[in-house]
Amino acid sequence: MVGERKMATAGKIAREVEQMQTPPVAPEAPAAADVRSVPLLFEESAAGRSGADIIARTAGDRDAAAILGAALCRDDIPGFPELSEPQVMRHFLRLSQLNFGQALQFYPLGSCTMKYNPVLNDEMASLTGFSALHPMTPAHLAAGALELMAWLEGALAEITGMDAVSLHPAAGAQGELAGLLMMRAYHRKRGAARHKVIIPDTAHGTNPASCTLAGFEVVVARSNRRGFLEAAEIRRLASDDVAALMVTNPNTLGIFEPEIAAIADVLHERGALLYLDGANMNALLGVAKPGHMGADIVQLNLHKTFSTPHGGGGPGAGPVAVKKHLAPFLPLPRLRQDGEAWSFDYDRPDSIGRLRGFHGNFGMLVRACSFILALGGNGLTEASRFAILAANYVRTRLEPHFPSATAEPSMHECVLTHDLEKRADVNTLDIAKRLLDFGIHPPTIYFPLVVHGALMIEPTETETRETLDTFVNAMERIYAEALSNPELVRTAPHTLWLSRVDEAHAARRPVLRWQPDKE
Amino acid sequence: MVGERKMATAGKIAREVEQMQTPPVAPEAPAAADVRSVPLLFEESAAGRSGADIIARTAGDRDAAAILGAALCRDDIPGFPELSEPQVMRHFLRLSQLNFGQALQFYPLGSCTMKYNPVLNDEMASLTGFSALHPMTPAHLAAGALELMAWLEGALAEITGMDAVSLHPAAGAQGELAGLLMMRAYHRKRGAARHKVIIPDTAHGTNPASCTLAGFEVVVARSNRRGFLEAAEIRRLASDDVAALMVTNPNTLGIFEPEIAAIADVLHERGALLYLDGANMNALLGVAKPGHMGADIVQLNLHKTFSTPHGGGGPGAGPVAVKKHLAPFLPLPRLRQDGEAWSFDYDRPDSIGRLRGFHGNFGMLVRACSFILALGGNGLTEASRFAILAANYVRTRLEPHFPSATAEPSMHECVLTHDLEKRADVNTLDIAKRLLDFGIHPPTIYFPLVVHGALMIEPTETETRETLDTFVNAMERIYAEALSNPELVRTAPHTLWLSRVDEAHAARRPVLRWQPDKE
Amino acid sequence: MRFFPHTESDIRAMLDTIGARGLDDLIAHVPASLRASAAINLAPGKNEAEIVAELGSLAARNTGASAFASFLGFGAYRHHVPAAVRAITARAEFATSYTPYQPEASQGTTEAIFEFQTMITQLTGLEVANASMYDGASATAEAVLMAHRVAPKRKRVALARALWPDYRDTVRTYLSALEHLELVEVPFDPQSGATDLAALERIADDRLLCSVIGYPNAFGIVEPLGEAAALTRRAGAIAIAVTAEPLALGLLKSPGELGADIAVGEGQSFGLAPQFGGPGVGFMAARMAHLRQMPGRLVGETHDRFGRRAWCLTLATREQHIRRERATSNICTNHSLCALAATVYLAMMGRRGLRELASRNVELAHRAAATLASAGICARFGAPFFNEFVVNAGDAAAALARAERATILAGLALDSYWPELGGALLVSVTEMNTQSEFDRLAGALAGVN
Amino acid sequence: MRFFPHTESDIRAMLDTIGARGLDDLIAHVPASLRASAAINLAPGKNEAEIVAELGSLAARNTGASAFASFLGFGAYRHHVPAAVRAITARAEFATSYTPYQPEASQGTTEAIFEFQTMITQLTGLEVANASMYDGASATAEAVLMAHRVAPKRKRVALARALWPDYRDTVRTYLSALEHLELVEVPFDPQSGATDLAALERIADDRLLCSVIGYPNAFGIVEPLGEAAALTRRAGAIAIAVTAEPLALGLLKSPGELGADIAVGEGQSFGLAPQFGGPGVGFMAARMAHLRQMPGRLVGETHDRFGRRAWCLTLATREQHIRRERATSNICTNHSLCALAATVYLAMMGRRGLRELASRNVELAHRAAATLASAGICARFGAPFFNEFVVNAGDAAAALARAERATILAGLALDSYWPELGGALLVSVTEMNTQSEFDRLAGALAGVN
Ligand SMILES: Cc1ncc(COP(=O)(O)O)c(C=O)c1O
Ligand SMILES: Cc1ncc(COP(=O)(O)O)c(C=O)c1O
Repeated sequence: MVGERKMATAGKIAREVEQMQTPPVAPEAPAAADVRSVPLLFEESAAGRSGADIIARTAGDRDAAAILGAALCRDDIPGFPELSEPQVMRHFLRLSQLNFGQALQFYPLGSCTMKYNPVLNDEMASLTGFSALHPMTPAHLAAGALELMAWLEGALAEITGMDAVSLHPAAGAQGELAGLLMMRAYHRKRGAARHKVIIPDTAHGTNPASCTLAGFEVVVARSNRRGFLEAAEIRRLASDDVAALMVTNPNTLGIFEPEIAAIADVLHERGALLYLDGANMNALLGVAKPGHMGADIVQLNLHKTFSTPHGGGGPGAGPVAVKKHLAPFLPLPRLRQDGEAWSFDYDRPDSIGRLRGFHGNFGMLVRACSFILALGGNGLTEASRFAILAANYVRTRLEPHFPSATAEPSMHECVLTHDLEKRADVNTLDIAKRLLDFGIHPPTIYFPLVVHGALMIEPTETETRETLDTFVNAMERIYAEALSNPELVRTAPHTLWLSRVDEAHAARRPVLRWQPDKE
Repeated sequence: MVGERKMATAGKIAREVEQMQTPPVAPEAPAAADVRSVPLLFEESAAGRSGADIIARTAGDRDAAAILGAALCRDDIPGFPELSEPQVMRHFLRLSQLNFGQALQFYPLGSCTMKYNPVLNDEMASLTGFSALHPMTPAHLAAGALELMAWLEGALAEITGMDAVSLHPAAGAQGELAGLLMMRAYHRKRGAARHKVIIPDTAHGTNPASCTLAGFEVVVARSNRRGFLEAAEIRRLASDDVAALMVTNPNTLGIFEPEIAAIADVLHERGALLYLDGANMNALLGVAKPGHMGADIVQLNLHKTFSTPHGGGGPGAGPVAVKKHLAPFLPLPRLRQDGEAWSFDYDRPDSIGRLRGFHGNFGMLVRACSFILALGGNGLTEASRFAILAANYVRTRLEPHFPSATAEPSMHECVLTHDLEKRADVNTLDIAKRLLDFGIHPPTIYFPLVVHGALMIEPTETETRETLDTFVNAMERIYAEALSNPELVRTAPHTLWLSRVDEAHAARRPVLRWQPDKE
Repeated sequence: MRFFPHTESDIRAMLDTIGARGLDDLIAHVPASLRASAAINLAPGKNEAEIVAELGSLAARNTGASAFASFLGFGAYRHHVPAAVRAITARAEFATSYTPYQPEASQGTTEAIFEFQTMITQLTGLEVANASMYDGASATAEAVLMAHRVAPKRKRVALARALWPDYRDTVRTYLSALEHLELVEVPFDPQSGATDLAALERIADDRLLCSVIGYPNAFGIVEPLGEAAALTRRAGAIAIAVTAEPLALGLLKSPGELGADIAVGEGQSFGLAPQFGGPGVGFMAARMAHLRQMPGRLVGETHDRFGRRAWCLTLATREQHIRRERATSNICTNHSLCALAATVYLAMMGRRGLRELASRNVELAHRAAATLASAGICARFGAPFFNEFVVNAGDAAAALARAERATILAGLALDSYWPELGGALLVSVTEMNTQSEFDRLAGALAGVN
Repeated sequence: MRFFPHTESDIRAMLDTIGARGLDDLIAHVPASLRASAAINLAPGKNEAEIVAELGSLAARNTGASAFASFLGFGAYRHHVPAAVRAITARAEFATSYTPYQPEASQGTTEAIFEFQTMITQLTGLEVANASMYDGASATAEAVLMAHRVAPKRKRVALARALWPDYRDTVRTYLSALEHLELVEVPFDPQSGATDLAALERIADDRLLCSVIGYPNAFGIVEPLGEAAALTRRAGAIAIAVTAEPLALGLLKSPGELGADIAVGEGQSFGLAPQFGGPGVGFMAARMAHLRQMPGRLVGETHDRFGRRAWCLTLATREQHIRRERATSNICTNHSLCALAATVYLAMMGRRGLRELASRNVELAHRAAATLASAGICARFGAPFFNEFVVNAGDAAAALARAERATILAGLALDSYWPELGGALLVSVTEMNTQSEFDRLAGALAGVN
């Protein structure tokens, strides 16, 4: 009977969407825009206001300018903000309400794993013992932090089936760079520099970009019609100058690379390595370990699989995990245990060195620990299964109007296409913008590049079936609108305070800062 | 030049308001409503969901029902919510966005002192040493909390010019009750029970309600045409059966009671007391101390003058301050100092006793301390002067269309009227609702009762001049609209996701809870 | 000052508009004698870092807050507060709004209160609940006043002696002006610790206005509420159940089901930290028949001009701002944000979790009692208890001191509240306590450590 | 599990829709060998209270976080963080959104980043700033790579030896694949502690790609950036200024004004707690002429269909998701929420406050230096410094140990980074330090306590 009630609710939501009033095609700019828009800090400033009360100078102290000499000092910071504390608070609180966020809206942004971010994690990271800890604190006075890092390295090794982990990289792309540089060092150490890295045509943009940065030439492997890599293709490309294959698994079509093990063998026979981009690890928890697929290197995105908040574009963390033979090359510093006590080890001659300051994005590491503790081995395993369930449910329900780009079963995300461009001159961007009118953040669009007009949908394990149904209903509704009233979709969004933003204009005549004279 | 820029900005905002699109008179229900409305928790539930993971029963423990006997236990809580943690978070985060709040919108709610609430205050209250402190903790293990309370009592005594303070009452109205019961005890102690309390016709509703609760009969004093109380009127009413006059100063018209000292003399001659409702203390900081006006009792609203957040309707705190002769009657417990150490004193034979559990709304007391420390003596003094400046600025600017209900100078708030009811059949409620379309929370309306269609405006000291100008421009705009397009105002709001709410309907057929069968 | 936006030129321009020369012109009409002596003699304003240092050191001196294993209860309980509660109550939209007089700008608050009201009726088994009261003690006093409005002819209020002293004192204070009312204390059975039903029966006649019984009572004992309510109602009086540990309502039969007419209590256990005793949140539920006599705010369901569901404050004609001296109560500001905390907490716990947590509390408390008993510290009372119980500690003061030296707050000595309970100690157990703490407690009380 | 909404009936219904019998059907296509060995051997899930206990005890073991008077700096600084910064960055709308690909749903983030970019240009005196980098060290490496794109023919990178070792190592790592580039270290003058301009001049020829100078440098010294930049630019090379203590930019002449072409640095001082070293936020500013070679995201001003001002990501053609292997950088996720924290912090401090705070840091640091000098602990270098300085501590290790016993973290021994600086101690002072701490420090270092 409660079951029924839930069904009823799901139905209700569906009906609501059905019954939504169709917004006018080109509505008058609503007054709401004037009310909700927020002037820039600089425009809200007035001479003499400040949100800070600095401790007054102690009697006898000479003024800083006098100490340093006026020649070294600036007179002023022209145009810098001058607001009271209440103004600053109101400014940013009002700005916040102009954002969609996973905590408030369904946010199925493919490849980004927008799962629920437990608020407890942020509280844990803000414990004084963690947040106020200076990075140069002697190890014996930071024992808890070092132990936490050691524990997390171990947990990630267990989850990925790898031998050693470095928590050093700041994000996935930096994890990639670390991995590629290790690969480079590894081959040189073995006396044979290699200059090429194979990357499938489905790869995320950071993969080729990282290769260039690491001094490798990119060789593109074509995935087959079914959307995955064949061992044959790798065999064809794997020359002696190939250092590695860099592949995402599940790949960016959301499908598991079925020949991954064979591919690993091919590579290893040729003395090449397998780099596995672990950004899609949310499909693999308790399902398959990269280490068992023959991966030599894998980076993880803690801000995806391990729930650290995306923060409007970071900060994240991109730990890199490797097999034994690559461990000596891991970035500095490494953790070392003497008896009970942990400390940092800088004496690693083969290490590629460091890619950033200090010891990694520790604040994010605390959050990931809190998440892993909350789920535990059992919860992590459930997580991937529920994520896969959600993706396949959405895919199946949308199949009639938005067919999958591949016939292969989906893992944690699905990539769909549509025929609305042909049928109604409505493109994927239009669909994405119209979704905003339903209070839903659009999926990733136009990626992977191999799929025309792709809609890449990753619902994650923390969304209810009711929410997925609401999304499906909205998509179907939009499909119908595109045929009955295409202009409505082409000009979306209509119900936000702001209508469609002209991105081309921004690039044509870049205005990248506020300037007084502009006023 | 920055000065100019600020002027420019102020002008800009004014212009923006001018240029606001006039929303359609009776717009279609926008789809936004369907998107922004939030189903009830009960409607989002599904059997088996939970946001809690309870520690599993320890082996060997008997089940609670077995321990207590099934006869004492219920089987279930029918209809109780069943949601996952992410659902709960999304539910309340989305609900929060349906509220206006002082931190986000101008909120000139008269008599409520909606000033900025510093976020630091909440952090201070949440320090483990305060938040986790159990009320039954032995005094020597709660020394910091007791000292904080003692310090606050002293600070409030200094601010009000009174002799003794109790932090016990939970809110202003309970402070009133405490004061009136003390008055009652005081007169009995002196052998002469008195049964009447004089209250001006401008009084806040809690004043008469508290009198009844304290067993007093209310005698209404009429304020004169100019809006204040004359000593003559009090002399006329102050019989030997009159226990006291209960007056708010500044009164609810926002004007200072000029004859307050003479009135106090009249009362004291008659053996009666002066109770001063200190809810409007935000006008008096460093301007005039109730104690010096001859007040015998005054309650303070920490959630008004001292910035503790209003919380959608509390919690607040209503400390009561008295002169020496009333100190013995203060509520229990009192603070006692032995040497350095503070403790609670319950041995006060003349005390009226307690009006609530434990020692007051301590969490709010911490916030008020943080606020008083931040402003200091100088800041508190500035606060009232800036609050008075803002009120008079708004009053002067609005005078042409919204004349003041009184010719007397305003203190921290002003009460305005208008002729739109006669001229355009647009009433004060309509004006209030239309203000919502401008992103402004309406003032207090229809209060004080002595002013027909009153608009009671309290801008407080923390709002910028630009914000006051925006408000004034909106009010003028609405005045014009009422004449040119009255229906637009009568049917406001138009730009919120929800249109005007039918309050009468709610009272006609009260639905005060959700019930399964309703679904 | 960082909170004030007023620049010199702002002040000047505003004064010009008003037509004043200086700020003091604006208060020139306030009698000079008052202004002359109005200076506030307090230290100058401090910045954030200074405030953090000052209040932080005060907080640090409350060593009882964290440095001890605690068994303190007696109306305030130590339960885990989920992070979600803090995250939601910290939302500026909730924290910095006021009483939702303008429903169009307050649907967040009104919908949440409607949910609070609903969950309180579900927990209490009654038909209507209000938007919140200050706390459990004042809610109890308001319940008696409400009963008085329902049955104005009756004069005798029966208060269980096993109620919390704070609650009894608060009722006494609130009623002190109603001299025609008589407070009668109903004793508890010294063996069972439950209210003496025979004693209640003796006064259950047509003079009886209401009975007020703890559920559970101040000793943690699950009172025979059903029988007490039956006796009360048979006499035509109003049965009031008072709950200070509302977690118990997740497991025990609801007061409504047992025949209570009014259920009141303290909601602090639902997502609020102890905070040295406040703010908590009072709740009150009753039968629909008594709706018009209920104090406090009520949120009701309605719709907007386009028929969309909405919520708003309703039935305000009972309240002070409309009814003034004839209002059902003088309450205005209530404890809305605390009610929101409770709403978030209960939503997190949910139908299953709340019952499980209540059960864990019962199980742990009984394990603690067993541990103490096996150390020779025996229970004082025989009746079933929820998560607190009374033991004989011999010299209670000495036992508490021993425990404190072992960094344990062992509980509360009851003799200062009930002289007849010399040597009695109230021990409160929640899910925050562990078996190792029970062992340490037993050792300390038994004096073997 | 509390984060998962899926009920039995949900799972069943969803599987039916898909046409699968069980969850494992959905992964049946994953090779069995992989599935068979995929079990994750970690403890079962914990509830909130258990996690708080576990991580709380780890945090408590970091006694260096709060129990000591600290003089640690060296690229991470202890400044007061206003409560407003925490309140804003905790907003779910900011924290749980991602890169603002959909501007209509991201105006909060895009407008704040636009403000961040603007304030970075104001502080650095340059024309364009990006949306953030990971941190100061990686931003420095990216700056060198950017310079390389601007002047691809030049091969020699001059790194000041007085830069932070982490920064130098990071540059080395990022450049390790570009074997045709040569890293040259520019020594510092042992007397002044400032970079040796003569040495820079010697390599300032047409082979020079760029110079990288700290401002202030790793010793806290205000480098002669103007001269260094002039030398560099005279050679047709690119002058890069690196700032790890950005508070200095509130008081010192801006890098742009002094002739730097690129200014990069670490923004942690602006509203971010030390957090054991991360996350902080890297910033980068440059001249408009070099815009197209800049790495990272950029937010630009534009308008919506109705001409209303709006902001969006722009010039993405430089970035990996468009340009792929020819992108200006591989950076994707940056440190946006940290940039927001800095934006809130700078807005709170403001035009006047930032300068005042910087001045206080200078004044206090010099008072500390004077206090130490009068105790015989003398400064190692002669050049002007901001809020850190180097002293001769004799046996640095012993001095640090003495200080630690007096609950002081006296600073950092520099000899492990610069062997030539035996006995040198870097002492960092902020507005969080007090005169009494200076006195205790002097006592401890001088060994008189
Ligand atoms: C498949 C894939 N690889 C790599 C990345 C790069 O990770 P990050 O953005 O943390 O640098 C992402 C995330 O955008 C991704 O989706
Ligand atoms: C003048 C006046 N007196 C008394 C009160 C009652 O205070 P509280 O709401 O805190 O009970 C108020 C606040 O509403 C008020 O404005």
